[in-house]
Amino acid sequence: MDFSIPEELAELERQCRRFAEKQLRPRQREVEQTGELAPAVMSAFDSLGLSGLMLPESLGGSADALAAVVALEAVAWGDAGALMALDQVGPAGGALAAWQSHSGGHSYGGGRLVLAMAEQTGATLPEQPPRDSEQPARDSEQLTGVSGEPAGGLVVPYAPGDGLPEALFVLGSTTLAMYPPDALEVSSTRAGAFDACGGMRVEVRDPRAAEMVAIGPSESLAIRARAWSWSSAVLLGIAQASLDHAVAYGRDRIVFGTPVLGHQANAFDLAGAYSGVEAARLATRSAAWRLGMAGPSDAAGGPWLAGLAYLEALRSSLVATDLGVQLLGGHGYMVDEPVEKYWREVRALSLLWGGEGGALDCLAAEVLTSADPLVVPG
Amino acid sequence: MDFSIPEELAELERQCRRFAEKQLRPRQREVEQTGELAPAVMSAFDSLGLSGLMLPESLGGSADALAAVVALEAVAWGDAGALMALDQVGPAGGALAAWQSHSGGHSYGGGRLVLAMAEQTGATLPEQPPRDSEQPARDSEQLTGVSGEPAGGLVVPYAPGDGLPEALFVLGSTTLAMYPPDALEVSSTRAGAFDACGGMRVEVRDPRAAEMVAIGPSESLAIRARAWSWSSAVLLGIAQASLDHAVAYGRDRIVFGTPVLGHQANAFDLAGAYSGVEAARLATRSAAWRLGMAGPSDAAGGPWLAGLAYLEALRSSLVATDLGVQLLGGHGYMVDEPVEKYWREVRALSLLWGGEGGALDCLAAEVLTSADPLVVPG
Amino acid sequence: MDIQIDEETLKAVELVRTIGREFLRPLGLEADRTNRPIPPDHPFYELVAKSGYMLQGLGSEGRGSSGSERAPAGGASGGGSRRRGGSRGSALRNVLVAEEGSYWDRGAMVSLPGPGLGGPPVLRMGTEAQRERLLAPFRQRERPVWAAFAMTEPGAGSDVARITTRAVRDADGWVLTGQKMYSSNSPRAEWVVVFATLDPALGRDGHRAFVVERDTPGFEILRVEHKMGLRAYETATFALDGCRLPEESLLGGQEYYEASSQRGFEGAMSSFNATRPIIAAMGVGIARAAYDIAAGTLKEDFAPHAFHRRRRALETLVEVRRRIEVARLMCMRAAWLLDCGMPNALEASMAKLYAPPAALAAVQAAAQVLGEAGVLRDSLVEKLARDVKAMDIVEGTQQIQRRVVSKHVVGVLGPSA
Amino acid sequence: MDIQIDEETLKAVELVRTIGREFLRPLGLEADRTNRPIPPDHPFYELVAKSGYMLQGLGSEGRGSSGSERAPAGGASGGGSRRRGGSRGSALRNVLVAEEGSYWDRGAMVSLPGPGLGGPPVLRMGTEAQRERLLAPFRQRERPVWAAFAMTEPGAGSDVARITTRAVRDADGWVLTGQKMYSSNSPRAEWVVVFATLDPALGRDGHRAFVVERDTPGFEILRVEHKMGLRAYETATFALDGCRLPEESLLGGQEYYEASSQRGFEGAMSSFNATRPIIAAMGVGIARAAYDIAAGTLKEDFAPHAFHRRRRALETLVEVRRRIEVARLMCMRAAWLLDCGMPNALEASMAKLYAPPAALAAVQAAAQVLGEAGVLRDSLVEKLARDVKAMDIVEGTQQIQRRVVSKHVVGVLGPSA
Repeated sequence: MDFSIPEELAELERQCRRFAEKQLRPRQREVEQTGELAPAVMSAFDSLGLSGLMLPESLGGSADALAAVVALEAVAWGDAGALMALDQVGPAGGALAAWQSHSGGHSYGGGRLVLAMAEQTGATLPEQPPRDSEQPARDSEQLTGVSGEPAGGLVVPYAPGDGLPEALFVLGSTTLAMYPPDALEVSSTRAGAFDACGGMRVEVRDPRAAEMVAIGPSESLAIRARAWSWSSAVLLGIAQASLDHAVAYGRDRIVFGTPVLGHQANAFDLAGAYSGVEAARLATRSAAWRLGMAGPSDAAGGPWLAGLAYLEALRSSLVATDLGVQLLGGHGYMVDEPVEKYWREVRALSLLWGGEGGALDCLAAEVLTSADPLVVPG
Repeated sequence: MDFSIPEELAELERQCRRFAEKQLRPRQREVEQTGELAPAVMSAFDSLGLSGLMLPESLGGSADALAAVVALEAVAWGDAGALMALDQVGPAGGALAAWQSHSGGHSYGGGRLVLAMAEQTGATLPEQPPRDSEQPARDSEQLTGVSGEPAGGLVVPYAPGDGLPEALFVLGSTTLAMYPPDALEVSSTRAGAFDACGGMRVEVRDPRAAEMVAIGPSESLAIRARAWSWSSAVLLGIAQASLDHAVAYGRDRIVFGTPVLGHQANAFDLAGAYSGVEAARLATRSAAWRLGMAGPSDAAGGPWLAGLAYLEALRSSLVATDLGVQLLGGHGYMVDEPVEKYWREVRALSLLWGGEGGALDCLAAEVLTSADPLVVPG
Repeated sequence: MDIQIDEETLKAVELVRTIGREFLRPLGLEADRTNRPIPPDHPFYELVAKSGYMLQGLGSEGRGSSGSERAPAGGASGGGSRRRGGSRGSALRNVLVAEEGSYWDRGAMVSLPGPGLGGPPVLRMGTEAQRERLLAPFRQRERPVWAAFAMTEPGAGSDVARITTRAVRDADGWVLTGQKMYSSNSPRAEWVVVFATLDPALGRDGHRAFVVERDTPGFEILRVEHKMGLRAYETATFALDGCRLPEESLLGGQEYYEASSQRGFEGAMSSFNATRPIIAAMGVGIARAAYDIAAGTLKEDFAPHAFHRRRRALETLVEVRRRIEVARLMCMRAAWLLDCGMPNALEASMAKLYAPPAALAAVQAAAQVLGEAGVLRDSLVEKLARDVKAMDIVEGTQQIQRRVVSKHVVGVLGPSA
Repeated sequence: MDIQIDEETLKAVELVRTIGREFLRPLGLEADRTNRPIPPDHPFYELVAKSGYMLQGLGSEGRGSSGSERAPAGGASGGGSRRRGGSRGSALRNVLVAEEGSYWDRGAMVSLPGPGLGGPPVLRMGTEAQRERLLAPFRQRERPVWAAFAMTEPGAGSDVARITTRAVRDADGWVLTGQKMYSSNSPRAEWVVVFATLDPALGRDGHRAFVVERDTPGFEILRVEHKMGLRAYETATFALDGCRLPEESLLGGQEYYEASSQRGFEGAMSSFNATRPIIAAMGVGIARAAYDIAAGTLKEDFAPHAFHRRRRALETLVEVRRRIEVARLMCMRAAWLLDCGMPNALEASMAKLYAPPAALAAVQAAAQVLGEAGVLRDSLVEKLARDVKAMDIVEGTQQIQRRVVSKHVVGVLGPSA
């Protein structure tokens, strides 16, 4: 048993935190307004090597899920919006790895990867991929639904300057579809929370260009689990930033003759929010460790725990960022304070990649068969 | 617009409260242990005339939903367990009224009425009743499931001394079934929370004895609404009793040098619980007023609002009774204090007559068509 | 008991609905996109002024029809008939109009010309002459006119008793010095009701209310806030740099404050009894807008919802409706009490405690029904979430309301209750 | 990082599982039905004593294998190797054993013979001679032996610093006078660790811990509580009516308290670092029992669940599992820190803050899956709900844990933080 993180990972965390503190945090408002990141920031981010943590070994990465969540949280603490613009692989890491292992021979050029959950796009993927990949996939045509309806609109936090994504993955329960750049069309939009990176609406111009591979349900879950892990880490980074700011503010600011956090009810609320974030962090890291212990279709409960951790991270980050605004009162609503940005970011992030509903769908299908990972069943 | 209750109803409320304070509250532990109610208490209850408020006019009652919720809450404040033993009509009032109007000619002898929701019994009622009532109803045989499985066991808070119920109503979405006493078998059990009245397990001995009438979906909802109203009022009476006790205790008891409720976090929690109960009470009374404005299958939104009020009452009474125990600390867990009884009662009551899930089922079916009762749609 | 809404109120709501659909929503969306308030010379405001809407919220007294009657103790906004359900009561109407306006756009609603939050203190505390003079421009219906209210200071947010803006009396009248913040519409206001203190050491006893007119030398808008949402109107910080005011700028005159020592503070506090239910109702309106979008999706668009997802969405909508309908009842009751001239401070705080968090939860639940589309900056739900958050802050956070409620229910027992 | 549980711990859990299925659950149910604790002469307890289980929770030191080593500052229950994941650490094992025992029956689990909550202070504060003498009966494995712990007083619940039980020293030793309540197993205990004060005016400086043996004149059980649940063991109030104790009854001897002024108080407080994660884990065990019942219903019994009801039940179970698995991680981490000799007060409080309310929510959610059947007194879920509620009270309510957490995160800023 060991709940500590290894020293080399602790060092990576400190590096990421320094980057977040020096390069991201001071410019977060500026970046949000201009939507532009300085080249120096981009190269400093690259030198942290985060993408290597998310890429599979076949692409020269280490696919180190635990290192990824630790690093991502530290960077997101500085500016989650900027992180989303900087991180080209993002939650699609698991999809890329699965694609690699099934399709073979496909390389990755380092560009933007986009992941969509089939059920959120309004698309129905075939239960098994067509045998002949030349034959136009009947069901893939429905992927035009990806872009048509506002309710099914596919929005990705995404730097407009990036141009076309290198690939769009659409994840179904037994199928993973990949759309190459020339099948796609992108248009700029504004993803409310992520003004730092803007937002792109990605549309499928040519649904027949979809390539598909058959994956098992447990592999589909494992791909989702990588996305959950990614989201959890980013949510927790934002939540912690909000709590840290509220603590600093609440220690100094006097209201009714006492610092804001000298009022017991406020201090108790903070204690609850802080514990909630800690619980979610512990679960997120434990799940990532489990993910790292197993292969893509894993039996050790990593994806299952990642899903539970994601729900925990979602709820606790909503609470923490709301409290962050609330403790600042009117100031919390103004763009002069970062807490309003944290508030927006968590709420937007909570809706992406299937959100709470998508997680519940997947987990409900697993719950009766998933073993309690810690105690042998009686 | 008038949010006050009429003076004659306020007088009834005072009478019920006096009865609760003098006859029920002082003996609540004794009654819970012995399961017996003094004859004087029973006749004092009868003289309040509550059953008249729940019976339809065809049976000499006034079916006054608003008066019923006001009176029930006041009595439940004194001892909800005793109320459940005393109130022979209870949540089945709506079912009896509907049965009367459809079957005609059936009289009510003043005995115990039992209401069960079909989906909770494991029984499937026919969508329409069999044309020939002599013909054994195919589907009614499944009502044996009522008693067989623990998960579908039909438990009613019920005084064992009562003997057989006068009728068991089973409510489906388009059918109301009635079982006469000779089709039933009762066995004593202990309904955890309601030690005051014990509990009866009612089993259907002869499923073929079921008589059925066809009702419309909106009538089915209206019958449920009466049960929701009944539950809401009782839940709120218990919740208020718990808050009242916690306030009295928390004003006097010193902890860390200050009264329990002098600690801001406790006082704030209490404020939240108090407001929650107030909100649920307002909704419950408003819904009851609406129910009183309409016939059994009503278009004025009474049943819909009653369902929403029920959800509100459920949640707020769970919060209020948990806080009641929590503010008393270790004392709250001991039977010397009434708050542990309140805690149990609300939790047991929250599972009966379909509980939260049953309400969500019904309301989800209505939500897209129910008009906003207060503002004309745009 | 009778929770039916009277015809006259429904008509007022209907009018707002028309204005809302045609103007408030599109103007509010544009202000959000451009991050600029609706300009004061927008032709829409002319229209509003001419329609008589500026008198909305002032009650019969404010409208000038019964100027000799004084508002009773509990009634901040006139009327004050003890008759239950009295049609002269305007608090109920204000609440439902606020809900409907906010359904379309809460920011644009607040930007509308009229006395705004400055109205209640003038009606409640002002002398007859002050009421006549200050409300006249609104009665004239000639051009859009705004008034404003200023209590909050950079150093004292929720803690109203700690204001430090100084009022010094001399032979010629008064001199005001200090800063006020979070004052809505003040950059375009004809006059602003400013709460100041004779001496911070006096605490609540020192509070006085003044009317500062727009061209007073030393009155200067220092900054307009950049807000997370609600961008259709200006929220400003202004300076009072030795503003010299005439004797008659003291709201209510000297005699008003002689009646009891804390009358100035009480004047400010009692206006909460009218405004808290209104802010709460605005939350309800915003939640209702989010509900309609989510419900619309489920009504029209079956395709992307598998049965169980559709079912879950419907259950989510049930919870949204629960919050909306219960919150509205809380708001209506608080307003009804005010209209009856009955104490409503507890009910006003409970409405304000219940409704905004419920409305926020409702908007977020609606966003979940929409899924990823709820993230878009040009999705209305995304904007509603940013707008509704403010309802849990203005006129007292939920934390402040809990103080009020616990004080009523428990009393003051501890060092910090 | 490594969250796998070692084989030895899993074996200990396995043993409890066997005992639990065969004895704890049936005995616990019977005690609940009859409202009588399991009698001390029950043959099951003989078996437990002979099995060596009474040493469970004492660590290697308590077991007598390395009696010369002193527990380090952070480690209340012995072991204390700084080695990460050190197998000698017993806190982790105690937490998982407590979870498993409570899965079967938390009341029966607590009723088991052994030093109970009296063990940690003896190990931590006691002199070598005291440890030897007091723990010997447990090592002998001859007959069931209980010990107990007493801190709470009728006048001071959560507020431990305010105890008034008086310890007066004279030539012959000590005289203790006062009352203690909520002391588990004290009616059958061989000895009870009693916290008393030299003088209430000294506050925390005056605290001293004593060992009171069962036949001491003046020690008298006044009442056994009637509890909502957890009826398998006795929770008692006892009097210390001028109890004369020998000099050596002072836990740790005089020199222990000379090291720092608040050492007595600290001794009591630091035992929370071991016990809070245990109580939290007991909540997890109870929640897991409720989960298994609800999941079993869904696995076996499809009939009464329409598709959407079944689906909702499955989603409910997801939330139950989330709470169980996250809470368990919180408990394990707090215990692991203790085993490593690292500070864990914050983590222990966070586990105790998170787990019991989560466990209560989990039990209620499971009851909802069962529906009306969950109401029955003879339904296990009904009992589990009553049992689990206590976990949010003993060893500090969630309110107390919030005090601890906010003190760590924010510091002490106000009059009541």
